[in-house]
Amino acid sequence: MSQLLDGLEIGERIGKRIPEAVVEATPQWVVVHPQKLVEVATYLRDDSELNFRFLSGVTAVDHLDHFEVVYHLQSFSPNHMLTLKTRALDHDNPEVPSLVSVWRGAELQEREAYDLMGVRFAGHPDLRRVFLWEGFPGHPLRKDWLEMPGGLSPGLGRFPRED
Amino acid sequence: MSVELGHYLMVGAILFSIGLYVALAKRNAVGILMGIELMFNAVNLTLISFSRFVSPPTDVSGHVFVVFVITVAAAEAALALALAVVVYRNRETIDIDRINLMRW
Amino acid sequence: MDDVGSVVAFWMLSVMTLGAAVMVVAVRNLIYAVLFLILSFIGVAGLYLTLSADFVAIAQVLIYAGAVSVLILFAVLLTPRAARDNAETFLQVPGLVLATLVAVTIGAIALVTDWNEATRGAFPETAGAIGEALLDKYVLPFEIASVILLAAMIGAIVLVRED
Amino acid sequence: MIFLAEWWDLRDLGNPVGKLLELLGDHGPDWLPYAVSAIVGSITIVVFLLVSLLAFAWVERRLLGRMQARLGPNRVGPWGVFQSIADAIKFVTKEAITSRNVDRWMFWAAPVLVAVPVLVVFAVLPFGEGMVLADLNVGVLFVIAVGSVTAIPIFMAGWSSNNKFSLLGAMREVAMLISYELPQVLALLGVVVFAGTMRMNGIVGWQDEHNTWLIFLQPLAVLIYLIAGTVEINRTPTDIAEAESEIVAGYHTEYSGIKFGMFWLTEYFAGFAIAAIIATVYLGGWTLWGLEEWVPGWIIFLAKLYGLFWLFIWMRGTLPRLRIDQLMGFAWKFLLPLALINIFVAGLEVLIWRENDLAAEAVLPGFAIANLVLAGVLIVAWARFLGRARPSWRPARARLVKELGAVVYGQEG
Amino acid sequence: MTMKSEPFVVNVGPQHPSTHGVFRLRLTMDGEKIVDAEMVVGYLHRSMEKLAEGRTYTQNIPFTDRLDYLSAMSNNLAYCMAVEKLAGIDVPERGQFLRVIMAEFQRIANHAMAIASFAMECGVWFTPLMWMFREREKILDLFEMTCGARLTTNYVRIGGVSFDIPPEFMPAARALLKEMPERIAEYEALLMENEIILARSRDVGVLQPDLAIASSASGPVLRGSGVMWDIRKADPYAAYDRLEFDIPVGTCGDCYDRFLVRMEELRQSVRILEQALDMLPDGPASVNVPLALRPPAGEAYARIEAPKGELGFYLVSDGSPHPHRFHIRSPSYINLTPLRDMVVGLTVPDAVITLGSIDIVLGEVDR
Repeated sequence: MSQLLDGLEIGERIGKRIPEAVVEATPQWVVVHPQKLVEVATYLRDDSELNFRFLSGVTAVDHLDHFEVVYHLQSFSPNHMLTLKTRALDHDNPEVPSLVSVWRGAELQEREAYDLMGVRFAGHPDLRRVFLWEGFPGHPLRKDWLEMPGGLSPGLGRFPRED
Repeated sequence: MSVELGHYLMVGAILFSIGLYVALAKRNAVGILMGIELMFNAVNLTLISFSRFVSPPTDVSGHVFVVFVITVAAAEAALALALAVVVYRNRETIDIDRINLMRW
Repeated sequence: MDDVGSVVAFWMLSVMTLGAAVMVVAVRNLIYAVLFLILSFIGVAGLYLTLSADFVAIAQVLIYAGAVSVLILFAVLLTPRAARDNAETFLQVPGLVLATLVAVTIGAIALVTDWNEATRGAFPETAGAIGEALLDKYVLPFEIASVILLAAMIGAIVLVRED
Repeated sequence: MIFLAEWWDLRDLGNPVGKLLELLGDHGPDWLPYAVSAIVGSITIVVFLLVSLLAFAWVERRLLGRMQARLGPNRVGPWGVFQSIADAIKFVTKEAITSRNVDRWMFWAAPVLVAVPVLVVFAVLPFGEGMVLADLNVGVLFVIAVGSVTAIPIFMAGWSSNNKFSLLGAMREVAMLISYELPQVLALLGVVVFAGTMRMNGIVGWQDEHNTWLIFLQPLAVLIYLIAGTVEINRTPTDIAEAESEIVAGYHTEYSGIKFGMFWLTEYFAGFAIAAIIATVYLGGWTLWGLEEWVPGWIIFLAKLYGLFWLFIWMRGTLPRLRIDQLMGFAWKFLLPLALINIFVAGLEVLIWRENDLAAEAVLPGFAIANLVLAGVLIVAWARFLGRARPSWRPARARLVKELGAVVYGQEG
Repeated sequence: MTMKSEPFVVNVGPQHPSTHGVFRLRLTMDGEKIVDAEMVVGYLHRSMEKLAEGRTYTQNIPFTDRLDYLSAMSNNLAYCMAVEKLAGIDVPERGQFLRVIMAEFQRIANHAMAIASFAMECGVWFTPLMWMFREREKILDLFEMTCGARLTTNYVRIGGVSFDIPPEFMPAARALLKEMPERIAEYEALLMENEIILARSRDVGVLQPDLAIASSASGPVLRGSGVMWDIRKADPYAAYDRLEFDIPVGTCGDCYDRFLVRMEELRQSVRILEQALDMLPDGPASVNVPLALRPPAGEAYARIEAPKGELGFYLVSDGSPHPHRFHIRSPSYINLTPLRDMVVGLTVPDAVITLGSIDIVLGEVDR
């Protein structure tokens, strides 16, 4: 049975290794500071006891005033999970560091989050839109994106074409 | 109206000179090769018509010659095209005007 | 060579052969030129047939139309699109003059000379006779030809080999 | 038996034509019989091909349906027999699209030219005794030469379409045709060595005279020719020139309507042609050990032809497609050496036979057994020699694990 | 070739016979060799995650059918598990077993399709496809019998399943399971020992286990690389902890291994199903859940081993009847991450086979 690790305990361990990294820790998750994110992720991956080699999922959540990027981590041996979060406080121009250098699996998922949520992942090797085409107005999964701006309606003819 | 040896020889002569012109005047190395092939064909045609009209029917020397010519032409074509590829690889052109490796 | 069929066949095939050869000179696109060259080869094969040289005619189709021309097509495709024109060099006019002179000379010789037309009988079956001649009277040239083919093959492979 | 060889004797369809020609020769100008025989022969061949096509377009789909646990066409007419007619009407009436950037002349010429070589092949194939349009004395060579010309219209189609997939398909097809011509020639050469003639009728006559089929004397050559022939007709497992999962439809990607129909029917015609060549050269053509006295020879021939075509359908329903480099490697590394060995052995055998003036009845069965054994040994040995042995550490099935062990992954097992 | 050739861009897709939908692969070629590959998706993007934020939790179940439209049951199951985790709902035992039964039938149907289309990519002319459709059809009949729909089932509901199985389900399911081993043996005879398939798919599209883990591959793609990982074992959901089965893993991580793993999973699914049908307890199949469910504020991530890999739903609730955030971790999409590394250096035919061996469904890639 996969064990969900206690966020408080992990937060403490992270805090010991990388000071000032943990912003908040609850039993369900650990929130780390964006600046320390890559460092924390590398630690979580390489620590022989934690051994989070598998990044299960990356997604972003719009909390109206800030964005939260959620990482679901999985270790194969020992079998446990962890929910890691980081917060981008600037709602208009959210930016967090990319974790592609730590887990290749973040590549497409970060692109998706950028495309739909508009969270910029600094250091991503190929941060482009993936589902929507270049030139699409806005990022539709944001809570403030209610309809196509400027009286546009869906349909390719109204939009700048790809290349 | 009948077809004589002279008719075939004339066709051969015209074909040969077309081939000669192509070989002389074309800019593309592959084009020159095509001219040479045309000339081969003209010669073969002449050989066969001599064999038909001049030599006795039991003698197939003309045909044998043509078989040899075709053989050599095939070998020549393969080599020439290999050369064209090599030249293109080294000089990035097969334009005869610009292949001036051996100029002094 | 008096019957109607032979005469009609000769004129049609001659026109086809020479017309295609002229088109090889005239067309601008090298691929078209190769295709007209093939047509010319087939016309020559037809002329061989009117001369009752069936084996040579088939060999012509097999080797020239089937193999050499395809080789040329491949060579054309191996060159870039820009090099696929069929233009002439500065030798255009001298070449034309020389070719005309050659045609006139050969034609004149062909018409003036008394060719001592001995026989006009058709060969009953050339394939067997050619085979016997190749392995009897012409066995040395035959072997030399095969050596030439081998040498050409090895040479071509060595030339285009990448290393 | 007074009615034999009369014009109503259908055992040889040449009889009525012969009578007609005789009649014309008596009363008309001397070129008329030639012209009429050419026209009658061509029309007969084309009609035969079209009827076979219509029949086999349906038969193939029914057979494939049976192999694939489904029904196949069953709506148009009883058991769907009119399906091919409906398809033909559809081909003709559909729009023949010519896209803007194609090379117009070549694009239109290719589908017309592509059918010519396969039609011409049938001119030298005897459908029955004397039922052959042009009994060339270099028939075998003719068949190969004409087959090699097929590459040109296909190249034209692929190049003129101005489509990358088309060009890739055309290049593949041309490379394939060139490579497989050599094993084809060498396989047919073994037959020529035995029969001592390149005339198709002569080969059939030789088999009839010696009461044997060349398939028994040349088992390896039959196999090589069959494989090389499959390549020529562009059906699975060798349809890499139009491999739909890789290059959409190869050289006929851009074709539609009747132009596509031409390529499609050429594929069938080529299949019939290869089957007819095998039937003539290796399976005794229109002879069946004396049965041709009673059954019309052309029926025997067609039975063999259709039986071989059924083999093609079967292969299509079973085998996956090879990759281009594998297919080329197969021609050069496998078929060509074996064909060379085969022709060497055939020459040796004929030499032994002729030089010692042995009786055919005594020699041929021995040759047949020897060649069969040789073919088996050669194929197995050469395949062993070429084929990389299957890695022994690699299990044939997936490994099964009960629990997620401590060792998470690894290739140690 | 040392020849300076122009780089040649081949667009496989968006409309191409082997992309299973509208998927575009831009291949930059040097001759026949692929030097770069870029995938372009989004042609089927329906913005499901945004749509779901405007509907209630129950109304969202039909959306999940349209994700991986070849395994709707699994998608329903994953979503309902996430909602149950969020709202703290317990599913009765019979419901758990019915979920396992349906999910495993769905796995067989999906793998039949995956193997068949992989074989199609290898160039088999429809025969395996039609053979496997025969069994898939029977499974779809079972679904129809149970819930009236064949593809978009909408069967698993929050708190259980929508209907209990009808009386004729059991004999039909048992008859199917009885003939399945024989059928699987047929497929294996047709495909596994086929020299051409071996030649085409061995050592093609190799995915090293390290890369597979690092790039978040899951399902048969991960297991084909030799990683022993299966969520049914690692994090048992529904009734899997009471059922006995093995996990097939590959050795080399090439296309053939992925194919073998799927083939073996067919057998394992049959094994699971036989046990589950035997063990199916009596009792209610579901609990009553209010139509406008209001889970407490919080978040939940639930995942299952869907036929294509790890299918997860990440739900954030703010206490309203609509999810605040509805995220789908779709295996088809994430399994495409290592695609570029797998196809560079191959030729187009090999790339097509590699893509076929990953087994994507565009409805799930684009969502």
